Amino acid sequence: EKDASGSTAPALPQRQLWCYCYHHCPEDSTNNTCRTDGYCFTMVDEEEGGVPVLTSGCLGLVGSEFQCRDTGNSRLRRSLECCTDQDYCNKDLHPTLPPLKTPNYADGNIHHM
Amino acid sequence: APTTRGKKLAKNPKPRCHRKQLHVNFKEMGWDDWIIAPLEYEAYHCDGVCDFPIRSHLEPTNHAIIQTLMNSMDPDSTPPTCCVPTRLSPISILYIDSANNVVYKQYEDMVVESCGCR
Amino acid sequence: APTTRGKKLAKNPKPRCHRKQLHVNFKEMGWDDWIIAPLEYEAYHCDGVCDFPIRSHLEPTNHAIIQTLMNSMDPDSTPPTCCVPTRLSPISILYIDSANNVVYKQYEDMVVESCGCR
Repeated sequence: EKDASGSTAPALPQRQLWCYCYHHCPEDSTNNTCRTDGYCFTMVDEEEGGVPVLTSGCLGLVGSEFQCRDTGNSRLRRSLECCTDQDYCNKDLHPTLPPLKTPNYADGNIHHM
Repeated sequence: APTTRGKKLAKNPKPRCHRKQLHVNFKEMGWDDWIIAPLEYEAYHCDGVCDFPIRSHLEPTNHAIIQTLMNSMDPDSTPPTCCVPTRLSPISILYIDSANNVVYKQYEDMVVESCGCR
Repeated sequence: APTTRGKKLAKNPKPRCHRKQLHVNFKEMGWDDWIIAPLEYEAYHCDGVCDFPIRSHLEPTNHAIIQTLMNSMDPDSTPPTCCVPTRLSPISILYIDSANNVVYKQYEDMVVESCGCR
Protein backbone atom coordinates (compact mmCIF):
# COMPACT_ATOMS: atom_id res chain seq x y z
CA GLU A 1 0.00 0.00 0.00
CA LYS A 2 1.39 3.41 -0.97
CA ASP A 3 1.01 6.90 0.51
CA ALA A 4 0.89 10.12 -1.54
CA SER A 5 4.62 9.98 -2.22
CA GLY A 6 4.33 6.42 -3.46
CA SER A 7 6.40 5.02 -0.56
CA THR A 8 5.08 1.92 1.19
CA ALA A 9 3.16 3.28 4.19
CA PRO A 10 1.99 1.10 7.15
CA ALA A 11 -1.20 -0.74 6.21
CA LEU A 12 -3.90 1.79 7.10
CA PRO A 13 -7.52 0.81 6.41
CA GLN A 14 -7.86 1.76 2.78
CA ARG A 15 -10.42 4.59 2.69
CA GLN A 16 -12.14 4.69 -0.69
CA LEU A 17 -13.76 7.90 -1.79
CA TRP A 18 -16.64 8.00 -4.27
CA CYS A 19 -16.49 10.78 -6.83
CA TYR A 20 -18.69 12.15 -9.53
CA CYS A 21 -17.13 11.33 -12.87
CA TYR A 22 -17.74 13.02 -16.17
CA HIS A 23 -15.87 12.73 -19.46
CA HIS A 24 -13.52 9.74 -19.31
CA CYS A 25 -14.68 7.50 -16.53
CA PRO A 26 -13.15 4.08 -15.89
CA GLU A 27 -14.50 1.38 -18.21
CA ASP A 28 -16.23 -0.41 -15.31
CA SER A 29 -17.79 2.78 -13.92
CA THR A 30 -21.55 2.97 -13.34
CA ASN A 31 -23.82 6.06 -13.28
CA ASN A 32 -20.91 8.44 -13.80
CA THR A 33 -19.15 7.55 -10.59
CA CYS A 34 -15.68 6.31 -9.73
CA ARG A 35 -13.77 5.37 -6.62
CA THR A 36 -10.28 6.26 -5.47
CA ASP A 37 -7.83 6.10 -2.60
CA GLY A 38 -7.01 9.75 -3.32
CA TYR A 39 -9.06 12.76 -4.41
CA CYS A 40 -12.07 13.79 -6.46
CA PHE A 41 -11.43 16.57 -8.96
CA THR A 42 -13.23 18.93 -11.28
CA MET A 43 -11.36 20.77 -13.99
CA VAL A 44 -12.26 23.32 -16.61
CA ASP A 45 -9.80 23.52 -19.47
CA GLU A 46 -9.64 25.24 -22.80
CA GLU A 47 -9.32 22.76 -25.63
CA GLU A 48 -7.37 23.47 -28.89
CA GLY A 49 -10.26 25.38 -30.42
CA GLY A 50 -10.71 27.52 -27.32
CA VAL A 51 -13.81 25.59 -26.20
CA PRO A 52 -13.90 25.44 -22.38
CA VAL A 53 -14.66 21.88 -21.27
CA LEU A 54 -15.65 20.65 -17.84
CA THR A 55 -14.34 17.25 -16.70
CA SER A 56 -14.39 15.53 -13.35
CA GLY A 57 -13.40 12.25 -11.82
CA CYS A 58 -10.92 10.44 -9.57
CA LEU A 59 -7.23 11.05 -8.92
CA GLY A 60 -5.11 8.46 -7.13
CA LEU A 61 -3.27 9.21 -3.91
CA VAL A 62 0.11 8.63 -5.61
CA GLY A 63 1.12 11.92 -7.22
CA SER A 64 -1.92 13.81 -5.94
CA GLU A 65 0.41 16.46 -4.46
CA PHE A 66 1.59 17.16 -8.00
CA GLN A 67 -1.68 16.78 -9.91
CA CYS A 68 -3.84 18.74 -7.45
CA ARG A 69 -1.31 21.57 -7.37
CA ASP A 70 -1.01 21.49 -11.16
CA THR A 71 1.27 24.07 -12.79
CA GLY A 72 0.15 27.54 -13.62
CA ASN A 73 2.29 27.46 -16.75
CA SER A 74 0.42 25.00 -18.97
CA ARG A 75 0.14 26.10 -22.57
CA LEU A 76 -3.66 25.84 -22.62
CA ARG A 77 -5.62 27.60 -19.91
CA ARG A 78 -7.10 25.33 -17.24
CA SER A 79 -8.10 25.28 -13.62
CA LEU A 80 -8.29 22.12 -11.53
CA GLU A 81 -9.69 21.75 -8.02
CA CYS A 82 -9.43 18.68 -5.76
CA CYS A 83 -11.39 17.64 -2.69
CA THR A 84 -11.49 14.71 -0.35
CA ASP A 85 -13.78 15.71 2.53
CA GLN A 86 -16.78 13.59 1.50
CA ASP A 87 -18.12 11.35 -1.24
CA TYR A 88 -19.02 13.22 -4.46
CA CYS A 89 -17.47 16.43 -3.05
CA ASN A 90 -16.39 17.38 -6.58
CA LYS A 91 -20.00 18.09 -7.48
CA ASP A 92 -19.65 21.33 -5.53
CA LEU A 93 -16.41 22.39 -7.21
CA HIS A 94 -16.80 25.11 -9.85
CA PRO A 95 -13.33 26.08 -11.12
CA THR A 96 -13.12 28.97 -13.57
CA LEU A 97 -10.61 29.50 -16.34
CA PRO A 98 -7.71 31.80 -15.35
CA PRO A 99 -7.54 35.11 -17.22
CA LEU A 100 -5.77 35.16 -20.57
CA LYS A 101 -2.04 35.86 -20.14
CA THR A 102 -1.19 39.15 -21.88
CA PRO A 103 2.01 38.66 -23.88
CA ASN A 104 4.69 40.69 -22.08
CA TYR A 105 6.57 43.21 -24.16
CA ALA A 106 9.26 43.40 -21.47
CA ASP A 107 11.98 43.35 -24.03
CA GLY A 108 10.73 46.81 -25.10
CA ASN A 109 11.56 46.49 -28.77
CA ILE A 110 8.09 47.68 -29.80
CA HIS A 111 8.41 50.83 -31.87
CA HIS A 112 5.41 53.12 -31.71
CA MET A 113 5.03 54.80 -35.12
CA ALA B 1 -18.52 29.37 -20.25
CA PRO B 2 -19.27 25.74 -19.30
CA THR B 3 -22.31 25.35 -17.07
CA THR B 4 -23.00 22.28 -14.99
CA ARG B 5 -26.38 21.85 -16.70
CA GLY B 6 -25.59 22.29 -20.37
CA LYS B 7 -21.97 21.17 -20.22
CA LYS B 8 -20.08 22.08 -23.34
CA LEU B 9 -18.73 18.88 -24.89
CA ALA B 10 -15.42 18.98 -26.73
CA LYS B 11 -16.38 18.29 -30.33
CA ASN B 12 -14.39 15.13 -30.89
CA PRO B 13 -12.60 14.35 -27.66
CA LYS B 14 -9.54 12.19 -28.44
CA PRO B 15 -10.18 8.76 -26.86
CA ARG B 16 -8.24 8.50 -23.65
CA CYS B 17 -6.10 5.57 -22.66
CA HIS B 18 -8.21 2.43 -22.59
CA ARG B 19 -8.15 -1.27 -23.41
CA LYS B 20 -9.06 -2.28 -26.96
CA GLN B 21 -9.51 -5.62 -28.67
CA LEU B 22 -6.59 -7.36 -30.37
CA HIS B 23 -7.52 -10.74 -31.78
CA VAL B 24 -4.46 -12.95 -32.22
CA ASN B 25 -4.68 -15.74 -34.82
CA PHE B 26 -1.71 -18.11 -34.60
CA LYS B 27 -2.76 -19.75 -37.91
CA GLU B 28 -2.49 -16.40 -39.72
CA MET B 29 0.93 -15.98 -38.13
CA GLY B 30 1.89 -19.34 -39.64
CA TRP B 31 2.31 -20.98 -36.25
CA ASP B 32 -0.19 -23.78 -36.73
CA ASP B 33 2.75 -26.01 -37.54
CA TRP B 34 3.81 -26.04 -33.88
CA ILE B 35 0.83 -24.70 -31.91
CA ILE B 36 -2.00 -27.21 -31.44
CA ALA B 37 -4.35 -25.09 -29.28
CA PRO B 38 -5.62 -22.50 -28.93
CA LEU B 39 -5.15 -21.36 -32.55
CA GLU B 40 -6.52 -17.92 -31.64
CA TYR B 41 -7.19 -15.85 -28.53
CA GLU B 42 -8.15 -12.32 -27.43
CA ALA B 43 -4.99 -10.50 -26.28
CA TYR B 44 -6.35 -6.91 -26.14
CA HIS B 45 -4.00 -3.91 -26.37
CA CYS B 46 -3.83 -0.39 -24.99
CA ASP B 47 -4.48 2.76 -26.96
CA GLY B 48 -5.47 6.39 -26.43
CA VAL B 49 -4.06 9.60 -25.08
CA CYS B 50 -2.62 10.24 -21.64
CA ASP B 51 -3.42 13.83 -20.84
CA PHE B 52 -3.69 15.87 -17.65
CA PRO B 53 -4.90 14.97 -15.12
CA ILE B 54 -4.18 11.24 -15.28
CA ARG B 55 -7.16 9.52 -13.67
CA SER B 56 -6.69 7.09 -10.81
CA HIS B 57 -7.72 4.01 -12.81
CA LEU B 58 -4.71 4.63 -15.11
CA GLU B 59 -2.40 4.23 -12.10
CA PRO B 60 0.22 6.84 -13.05
CA THR B 61 3.65 6.82 -11.42
CA ASN B 62 4.99 10.08 -10.00
CA HIS B 63 7.27 10.27 -13.05
CA ALA B 64 4.32 9.88 -15.44
CA ILE B 65 2.51 12.74 -13.68
CA ILE B 66 5.57 15.02 -13.82
CA GLN B 67 6.14 14.20 -17.52
CA THR B 68 2.46 14.85 -18.29
CA LEU B 69 2.63 18.24 -16.53
CA MET B 70 5.76 19.15 -18.50
CA ASN B 71 4.15 18.04 -21.75
CA SER B 72 1.23 20.36 -21.03
CA MET B 73 3.68 23.20 -20.47
CA ASP B 74 5.73 22.58 -23.63
CA PRO B 75 4.43 19.79 -25.90
CA ASP B 76 7.33 20.30 -28.32
CA SER B 77 10.06 19.57 -25.81
CA THR B 78 8.43 16.84 -23.72
CA PRO B 79 6.39 14.01 -25.23
CA PRO B 80 3.24 12.79 -23.47
CA THR B 81 3.33 9.57 -21.51
CA CYS B 82 2.21 6.40 -23.22
CA CYS B 83 -0.83 4.14 -22.73
CA VAL B 84 0.52 0.66 -22.00
CA PRO B 85 -0.54 -2.54 -20.26
CA THR B 86 -0.24 -2.32 -16.48
CA ARG B 87 -1.73 -5.71 -15.63
CA LEU B 88 -1.42 -8.87 -17.77
CA SER B 89 -2.55 -12.45 -17.39
CA PRO B 90 -1.24 -15.77 -18.77
CA ILE B 91 -2.69 -18.30 -21.19
CA SER B 92 -1.76 -21.97 -21.58
CA ILE B 93 -0.73 -23.34 -24.97
CA LEU B 94 -0.58 -26.94 -26.21
CA TYR B 95 2.23 -27.27 -28.71
CA ILE B 96 4.77 -29.62 -30.28
CA ASP B 97 8.34 -28.91 -29.17
CA SER B 98 11.50 -29.32 -31.20
CA ALA B 99 11.89 -32.94 -29.95
CA ASN B 100 8.38 -33.66 -31.23
CA ASN B 101 6.88 -33.91 -27.74
CA VAL B 102 3.44 -32.54 -27.09
CA VAL B 103 3.78 -29.94 -24.35
CA TYR B 104 1.18 -27.97 -22.37
CA LYS B 105 2.75 -24.83 -20.97
CA GLN B 106 1.57 -21.58 -19.32
CA TYR B 107 2.87 -18.43 -21.03
CA GLU B 108 2.97 -15.39 -18.75
CA ASP B 109 1.78 -11.87 -19.71
CA MET B 110 -0.23 -12.82 -22.80
CA VAL B 111 -3.53 -10.97 -22.15
CA VAL B 112 -3.96 -7.30 -21.18
CA GLU B 113 -6.13 -6.92 -18.09
CA SER B 114 -5.71 -3.17 -17.62
CA CYS B 115 -3.98 -0.19 -19.18
CA GLY B 116 -2.28 2.85 -17.70
CA CYS B 117 -0.11 5.87 -18.46
CA ARG B 118 3.61 5.48 -17.97
CA ALA C 1 20.67 -7.97 -50.95
CA PRO C 2 22.51 -7.28 -47.70
CA THR C 3 26.03 -8.73 -47.69
CA THR C 4 28.10 -9.21 -44.57
CA ARG C 5 30.93 -7.06 -46.03
CA GLY C 6 29.15 -3.95 -47.35
CA LYS C 7 26.19 -3.92 -45.00
CA LYS C 8 23.37 -1.74 -46.35
CA LEU C 9 22.60 0.92 -43.66
CA ALA C 10 19.07 2.35 -43.55
CA LYS C 11 19.39 6.03 -44.58
CA ASN C 12 18.08 7.62 -41.37
CA PRO C 13 17.19 4.82 -38.99
CA LYS C 14 14.59 6.02 -36.49
CA PRO C 15 16.19 5.94 -33.02
CA ARG C 16 15.13 2.89 -31.09
CA CYS C 17 13.68 2.93 -27.62
CA HIS C 18 16.19 4.51 -25.26
CA ARG C 19 16.48 6.80 -22.26
CA LYS C 20 16.70 10.53 -22.94
CA GLN C 21 17.22 13.55 -20.74
CA LEU C 22 14.26 15.37 -19.16
CA HIS C 23 15.33 18.19 -16.89
CA VAL C 24 12.59 19.05 -14.40
CA ASN C 25 12.58 22.57 -12.97
CA PHE C 26 10.11 22.93 -10.09
CA LYS C 27 10.56 26.73 -10.15
CA GLU C 28 9.41 26.89 -13.78
CA MET C 29 6.43 24.77 -12.79
CA GLY C 30 5.60 27.40 -10.18
CA TRP C 31 6.25 25.05 -7.28
CA ASP C 32 8.96 27.02 -5.50
CA ASP C 33 6.21 28.24 -3.17
CA TRP C 34 6.06 24.81 -1.53
CA ILE C 35 9.19 22.92 -2.60
CA ILE C 36 12.37 23.99 -0.80
CA ALA C 37 14.83 21.54 -2.36
CA PRO C 38 15.77 20.32 -4.83
CA LEU C 39 14.33 22.98 -7.16
CA GLU C 40 15.40 20.97 -10.20
CA TYR C 41 16.46 17.42 -11.00
CA GLU C 42 17.14 15.08 -13.95
CA ALA C 43 14.10 12.80 -14.42
CA TYR C 44 14.94 11.36 -17.88
CA HIS C 45 12.20 9.94 -20.10
CA CYS C 46 11.83 7.19 -22.67
CA ASP C 47 11.55 7.73 -26.40
CA GLY C 48 12.09 5.86 -29.66
CA VAL C 49 10.56 3.09 -31.70
CA CYS C 50 9.86 -0.47 -30.64
CA ASP C 51 10.32 -2.55 -33.76
CA PHE C 52 10.92 -6.24 -34.45
CA PRO C 53 12.82 -7.93 -32.98
CA ILE C 54 12.64 -6.27 -29.54
CA ARG C 55 16.13 -6.53 -28.05
CA SER C 56 16.66 -8.20 -24.71
CA HIS C 57 17.68 -5.02 -22.89
CA LEU C 58 14.17 -3.64 -23.63
CA GLU C 59 12.72 -6.52 -21.61
CA PRO C 60 9.58 -7.14 -23.70
CA THR C 61 6.67 -9.10 -22.26
CA ASN C 62 5.18 -11.97 -24.29
CA HIS C 63 2.29 -9.63 -25.10
CA ALA C 64 4.66 -6.94 -26.37
CA ILE C 65 6.37 -9.47 -28.65
CA ILE C 66 3.05 -10.74 -30.04
CA GLN C 67 1.80 -7.16 -30.59
CA THR C 68 5.04 -6.21 -32.33
CA LEU C 69 4.76 -9.21 -34.64
CA MET C 70 1.17 -8.31 -35.48
CA ASN C 71 2.16 -4.70 -36.09
CA SER C 72 4.79 -5.89 -38.56
CA MET C 73 2.12 -8.00 -40.30
CA ASP C 74 -0.48 -5.19 -40.49
CA PRO C 75 0.63 -1.79 -39.15
CA ASP C 76 -2.80 -0.26 -39.84
CA SER C 77 -4.70 -2.63 -37.60
CA THR C 78 -2.24 -3.06 -34.78
CA PRO C 79 -0.19 -0.19 -33.30
CA PRO C 80 3.44 -0.79 -32.28
CA THR C 81 4.29 -1.22 -28.63
CA CYS C 82 5.45 1.83 -26.71
CA CYS C 83 8.80 2.79 -25.19
CA VAL C 84 8.18 3.42 -21.49
CA PRO C 85 10.07 3.38 -18.20
CA THR C 86 10.61 -0.14 -16.87
CA ARG C 87 12.75 0.75 -13.85
CA LEU C 88 12.44 3.94 -11.78
CA SER C 89 14.13 5.29 -8.67
CA PRO C 90 13.01 7.72 -5.95
CA ILE C 91 14.18 11.18 -4.94
CA SER C 92 13.68 12.94 -1.60
CA ILE C 93 12.07 16.36 -1.47
CA LEU C 94 12.16 19.00 1.30
CA TYR C 95 8.91 20.93 1.23
CA ILE C 96 6.40 22.92 3.26
CA ASP C 97 3.10 21.08 3.80
CA SER C 98 -0.39 22.54 4.08
CA ALA C 99 0.03 22.89 7.85
CA ASN C 100 3.23 24.89 7.28
CA ASN C 101 5.50 22.13 8.53
CA VAL C 102 8.83 21.53 6.83
CA VAL C 103 8.78 17.92 5.65
CA TYR C 104 11.48 15.75 4.07
CA LYS C 105 9.85 12.90 2.15
CA GLN C 106 10.96 10.24 -0.35
CA TYR C 107 8.91 10.23 -3.54
CA GLU C 108 8.92 6.90 -5.35
CA ASP C 109 9.34 6.45 -9.13
CA MET C 110 10.66 9.92 -9.93
CA VAL C 111 13.73 9.07 -12.07
CA VAL C 112 13.84 6.72 -15.07
CA GLU C 113 16.59 4.12 -14.71
CA SER C 114 15.75 2.03 -17.78
CA CYS C 115 13.28 1.92 -20.66
CA GLY C 116 11.54 -0.95 -22.40
CA CYS C 117 8.85 -1.86 -24.92
CA ARG C 118 5.40 -2.69 -23.55
